[in-house]
Amino acid sequence: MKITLPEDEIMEKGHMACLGCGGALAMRYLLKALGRKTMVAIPACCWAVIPGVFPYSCLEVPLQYVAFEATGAAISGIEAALKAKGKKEGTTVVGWAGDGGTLDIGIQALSGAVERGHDVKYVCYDNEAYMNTGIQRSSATPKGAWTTTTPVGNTRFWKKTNKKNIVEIMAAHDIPYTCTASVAYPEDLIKKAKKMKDIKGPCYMHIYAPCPTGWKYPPEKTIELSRLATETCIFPIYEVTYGKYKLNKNIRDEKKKPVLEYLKTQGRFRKLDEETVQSIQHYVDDEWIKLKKKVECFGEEK
Amino acid sequence: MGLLEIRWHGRGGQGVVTASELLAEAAILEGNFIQAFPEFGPERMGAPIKAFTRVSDEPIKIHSQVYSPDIVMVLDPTLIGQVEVTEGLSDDGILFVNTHMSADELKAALGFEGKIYTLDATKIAMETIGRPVANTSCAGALVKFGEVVKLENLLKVTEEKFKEKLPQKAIIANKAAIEIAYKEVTV
Amino acid sequence: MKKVLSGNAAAAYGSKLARAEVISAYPITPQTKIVEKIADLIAVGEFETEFVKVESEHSAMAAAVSASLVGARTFTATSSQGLLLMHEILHWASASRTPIVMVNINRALAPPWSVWADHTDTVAQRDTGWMQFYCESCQEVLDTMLQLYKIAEDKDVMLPAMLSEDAFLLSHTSEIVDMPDQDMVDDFLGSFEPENIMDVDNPMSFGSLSMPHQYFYEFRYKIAEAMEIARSKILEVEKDFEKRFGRSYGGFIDLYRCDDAEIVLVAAGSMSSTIRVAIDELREKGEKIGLARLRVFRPFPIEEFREIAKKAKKIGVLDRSFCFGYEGAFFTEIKSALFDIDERPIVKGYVVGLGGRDVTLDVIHEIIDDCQATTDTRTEPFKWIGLSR
Amino acid sequence: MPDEYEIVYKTYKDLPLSPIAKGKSLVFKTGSWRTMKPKLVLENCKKCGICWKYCPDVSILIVDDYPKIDYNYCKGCGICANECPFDAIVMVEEDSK
Repeated sequence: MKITLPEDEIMEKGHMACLGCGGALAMRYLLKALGRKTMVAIPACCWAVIPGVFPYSCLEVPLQYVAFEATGAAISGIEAALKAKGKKEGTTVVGWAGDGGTLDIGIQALSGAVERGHDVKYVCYDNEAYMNTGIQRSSATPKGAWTTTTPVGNTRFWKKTNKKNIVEIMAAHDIPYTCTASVAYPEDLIKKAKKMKDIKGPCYMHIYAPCPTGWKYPPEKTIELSRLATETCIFPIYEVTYGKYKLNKNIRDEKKKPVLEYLKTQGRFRKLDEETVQSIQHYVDDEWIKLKKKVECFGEEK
Repeated sequence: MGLLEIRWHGRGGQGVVTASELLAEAAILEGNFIQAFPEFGPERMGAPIKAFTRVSDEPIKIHSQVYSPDIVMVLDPTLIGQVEVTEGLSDDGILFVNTHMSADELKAALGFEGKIYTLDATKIAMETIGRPVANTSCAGALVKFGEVVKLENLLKVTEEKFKEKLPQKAIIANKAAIEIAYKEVTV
Repeated sequence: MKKVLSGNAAAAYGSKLARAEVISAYPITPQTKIVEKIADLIAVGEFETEFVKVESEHSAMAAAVSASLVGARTFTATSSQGLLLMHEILHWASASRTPIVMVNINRALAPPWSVWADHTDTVAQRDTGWMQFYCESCQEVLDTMLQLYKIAEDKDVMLPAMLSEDAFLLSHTSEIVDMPDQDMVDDFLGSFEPENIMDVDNPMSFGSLSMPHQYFYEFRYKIAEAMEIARSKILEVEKDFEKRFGRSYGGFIDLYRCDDAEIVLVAAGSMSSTIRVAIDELREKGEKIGLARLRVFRPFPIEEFREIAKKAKKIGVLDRSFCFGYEGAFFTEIKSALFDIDERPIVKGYVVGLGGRDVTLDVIHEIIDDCQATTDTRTEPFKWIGLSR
Repeated sequence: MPDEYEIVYKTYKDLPLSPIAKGKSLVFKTGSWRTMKPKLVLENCKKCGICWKYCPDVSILIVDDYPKIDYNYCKGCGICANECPFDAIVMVEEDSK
């Protein structure tokens, strides 16, 4: 058998994630990379439920459930305590939060934690809405998406603004390492997680983690759709290491797929009009050009 | 001795609170009980502020503000006419003002009938410390007429309190300011 | 060693003497001198601790909870708006059974902006599962901090504890404080050794989801039970502390000239000192008045108040806070504690000192006069004292 | 402690101080959630490992170098069948044999 990932399963079977959950896959990969000497803090999000009810857990690493907006502070506290106890060496401290807990309610604590320079790794698994509470829009919800608070009927009340670019916000904090990853590319994700583990200082990873329940697509499509997100340049795979930009999945112009191909796969975009699809395409094109410029201007030296 | 209440007037940044604390710390060395506190509220550089010292030979129970001080210390001459420095001060009380004016001139200006002492403490500060910070020299003057603490104890706590914060040169200068003020203030 | 310390400095030295391993705090007037003093002590090499300078009080408490679960002795300090921002995590701390010790400088809540003494901030936290202590002097602040670590970390208690001191009246007032020797404190406190900690070699999950039919209800009962156990620990620790350090504060209630008192005033915090002065004056005239200083508000001293009520004819309760739509919280709770006894004294409430309004000797005398004149509380159960009408 | 050990607390006194979970999620047999079932067609299998890699339920085991589905836990999402490039996994109705 061709094995391309570490074999140790630190996330166990019997968890409570929905069928085809991208967030579950993301955790499985992350822990494979980081190993068992890892401590995790998880705020309110799907992952507050996925490990299972008391007294059970699917995670074979120490885990703290923390308040919704508190992940950044919690991992700061864990790291400080480990240092005080002389136990920090060799232990990776991870904050693991959804997009709402990261881009919205938790952004202050996250910003504070990385600015202070704690040796913590913050990972956001992005399913683009408040999924645990039943699919309400967050600032990570893309333009045009249906959610229960951006309902789409005859009113066309879909989300009107673009997704908040948290990755650039984090890169702007001048931290050692910021990256994106996708469940479609676990080898890349694991490589990046290992890199974070080796870096002493705050790192941020943003994982694209599709949600069949919230996005209205059949669960078997999770990986297919994730690949499409990158191939359309909606979710580029890149990293910023000490300020240097690098594209990990370059999409050549001729291979770049139209966003419509991606939008069509999901029920949440079902009623979009031509004009909105066009505006999404323009936005994605612009952002892609910007990113490529950054790689060109601030890339790693050849 | 009973309870002695001292009110200090100055401006934010002039070391008013420090003066109130120096006196309190010196009083402890003589076996007395003390309280020292600033005017309650945010302090602003340059704005008129107050600080308080309570000294007693018995434990001090009270925790409210000072309303009728026995001694008022005015560290900044420009406060005269701007702040009611004699508020709550009875004619049995003592008023000290850092100024080049004479006690009689002040008496006329303030209409205060109690004892008034004056001293150009800023001049002493300029000559010793090199900056117009008259808190230590005013405290030195208080030793003379206030009969609260001994000079040697004020000098001792000044050394103690400043040793973490100021270079040795500055400590010597502050102590000199105290001694000169003590000598020059006329009782 | 005797030192001149403000209430704030006493709190900072308390954290040092207790050897707090992690401190997470955010500055707020009038608490700032605590964090500044701690920073100073670290800077000069006198205090070895992990000081996390968080970006909000919410994060201060969240970081403290997380650090405590890793097994570190933790400390934080705040005031007023900051305490209210922490509110969510205060519940988190008690339900996680993290014995965090916090100093809160009692300050009014805005609007209008006011940085002065008021107990509304801590009274509003009475249901968070924290023990609550109110102090009267800088010495008591330091001593109580040490006691609180011992009580909070007791294996049968394991609850967080909050120490309250009045804005400026204590936080910024310098007094003589006897600093105990580090060796004696170490011997008294010992180290923090919780049973379960976050440990990579023994992975556990802290705070898992509990279904309605499972254990949530039982976990809440365990907190209630721990609070009851804390009652005896508070007294035990006070005794032990007195034996070692020679100072004590009466446990739950600090009684002053109450033995034969017909009128007992109840108050918390710095205004108690002013009440003592008033009582001394009136005792000279032969009036039988005493003070029961409420030192511990949670767990509430039910039996202690029943004892006082057996002897006193009247109890006057001073609240430096107000529960809108009802009355002062201390007043309500004391009356409730006395509900089951056969012969109740007259209990009257007084609202004083909100927003730092000075509680002067005149105010206390007005209250005592009113108490003496009161024969019936049905028409006017409580009064606002000194209101401009 | 056995992996699938069920923990029962008879009284509140037996409980830990706070909700500290020490048990493993293996007690939850999530296979019962399934309506569709992946079925291996081993003759097509090229041992590429893709099904193992993409299983969110950690329910594809490697036994004797071949994939084996753990039906105790597999929720039947179908990612494995969708991603298999060689049609070595097909989805079938849960009750069909």
